[in-house]
Amino acid sequence: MTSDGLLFADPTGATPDEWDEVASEASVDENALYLELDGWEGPLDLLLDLARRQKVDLRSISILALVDQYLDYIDRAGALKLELAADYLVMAAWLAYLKSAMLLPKEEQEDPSPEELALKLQLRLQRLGAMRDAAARLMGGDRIGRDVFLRGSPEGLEIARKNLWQCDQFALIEAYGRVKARTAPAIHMVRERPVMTLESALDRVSNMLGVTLEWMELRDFLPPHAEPRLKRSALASSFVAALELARLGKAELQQEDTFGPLHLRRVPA
Amino acid sequence: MDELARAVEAALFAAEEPMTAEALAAFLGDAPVGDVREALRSVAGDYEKRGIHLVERGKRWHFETAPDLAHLLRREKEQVRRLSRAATEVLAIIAYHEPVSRAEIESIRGVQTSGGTLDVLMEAGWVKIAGRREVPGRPTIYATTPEFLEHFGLSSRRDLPGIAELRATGLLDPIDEAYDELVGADEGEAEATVESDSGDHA
Amino acid sequence: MDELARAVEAALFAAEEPMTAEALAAFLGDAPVGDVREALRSVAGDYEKRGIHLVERGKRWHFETAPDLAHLLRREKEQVRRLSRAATEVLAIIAYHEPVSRAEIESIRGVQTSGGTLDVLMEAGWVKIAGRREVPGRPTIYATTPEFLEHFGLSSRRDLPGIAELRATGLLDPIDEAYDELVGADEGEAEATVESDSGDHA
Repeated sequence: MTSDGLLFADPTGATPDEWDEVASEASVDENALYLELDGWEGPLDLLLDLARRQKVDLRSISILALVDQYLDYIDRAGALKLELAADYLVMAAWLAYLKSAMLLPKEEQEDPSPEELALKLQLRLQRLGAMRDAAARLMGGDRIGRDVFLRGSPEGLEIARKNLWQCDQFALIEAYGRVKARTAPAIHMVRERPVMTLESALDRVSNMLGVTLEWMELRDFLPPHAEPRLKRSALASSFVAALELARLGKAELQQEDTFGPLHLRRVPA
Repeated sequence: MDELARAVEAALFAAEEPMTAEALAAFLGDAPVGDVREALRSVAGDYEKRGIHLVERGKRWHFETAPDLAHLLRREKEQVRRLSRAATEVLAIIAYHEPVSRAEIESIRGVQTSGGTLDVLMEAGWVKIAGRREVPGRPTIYATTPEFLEHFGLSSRRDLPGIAELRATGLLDPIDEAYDELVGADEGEAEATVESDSGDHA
Repeated sequence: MDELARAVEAALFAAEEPMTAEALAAFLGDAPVGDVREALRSVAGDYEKRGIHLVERGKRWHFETAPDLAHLLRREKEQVRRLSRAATEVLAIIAYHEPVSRAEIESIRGVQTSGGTLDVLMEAGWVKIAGRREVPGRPTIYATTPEFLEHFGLSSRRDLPGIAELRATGLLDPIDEAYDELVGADEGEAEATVESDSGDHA
């Protein structure tokens, strides 16, 4: 409902426990009221405190009386020109609505009924009240650093890990064999193989292109009966030759799709 | 005094953090956990009337000074963090309802909870993220930690002040459930508390 | 147990440093120093046979764990670990070529050797620093230890098989075989594979 806490307290620094005095009818020093942004929070908080001041069990509290008190409180606060948080006013409006609904004849009531709303409000107040009590009891327990103390300077426990390395004779000798084998001089032999040089490919492709203006597939430029290894070399060289001719503006290249056949044709001079 | 009890005593005394019986057993060269537990209870008994106590908090054991000596030790050692009222309430709500989402905390408190409040509690090590609730939006849910139990001197969550009564009286149930039960169970009583009659409760 | 003894016990437990009887007396609201001393002695007596002792060192008192339990508080765990392939190779090179510098090891292995590998071998107790080579830069040289011979069941380094024997036992075979296979078997494909790393064949 609200993101900022609000504290109604007197300027002498009253703690939340002194809230009763601040807000109760008898001891209100109206000029002393002011807002502070910590500690106290939303309207449910305020309602709960108002309810508690009735000194009755939350289960038998009169929602109507509670609503009156809240509205009265907001009235007075308004009169003091306090800058009330919007949520306080939203709650006030809601409670005013609830009050009027509860006073209306039953048959004119809407759904959800004011009784339902009032009962739910009461249940919420009970739950908040229970948690507030629980928090107080929790804080009253034996807290470390306040009621009980831990050892000032513990030595600490330490586990020193020691490695016990394992290896056997075979692994050692095998490792040496591996090193020796790996570093023994290796002999590399490159055998002669049939290749088509870039120059010859360039001559061949440009000559063949000169014959026609049609698109031709790159493979048509390869020597027809070459052995497979020469064919691979010729393909590579012819491809580079085609790129070179395209660069020189003598040919156009076209490929329909990725890895598809590559076509080229002469660009007329 | 048997050797295991002496070892358990010395280890916990020297330890920088509270330890579970299992961790102690592992540390002491895989002693049987049952024997360690027995030793812990016997040592705790020895210290019952002394100025130091051996206590169990959330399954972890540690030594601490006797609570009744607080007045002697407190002067120099006041080191406890003062919690704002908002943080106190949020902590209580998490402890009594865990695991709980921020929206659920807010619905109980009736105000938005600033992220800073949860941060303070997590920084103190008392609250941790305990996953997400499997409902639309998958909200983060929060729960308390073993350090929370340690700090507030609780053996387990069952030791939270008044938790049994709160549970028995339904004060930890969601409002809608409590409302349905109240209305469904006893119409007469529900009417009495809200001053007027209505048959419209759905 | 009287209250002063409990207070003394708790105060010393929570104290960050050892305290003299006078300091304790002052801390505990000006208790008579004589009474504090008496309490200290009585508490020390209570702990005599326990896992914790209250001791006086240079007039200052503090708690400490019983000396006979020291081995429990700093435990050594032995972990059996297999030597890595790289470490085994380095060890073998040192054994065959000792004394040898790191640069020499690297040149024999054909790969760089991380300093951690030599540390492991020294931690295992199999390799030691055997001085420096009297060449520019005076590099550290390494040699094996008697523990090395013992662990590997060798009476002396002469027991290590020589290169000729390694070849005879087939430990140097893989590369030759692989080579013959490559050259002889498939002329067409050989050019593609002969350059691959033959070290993997061992």
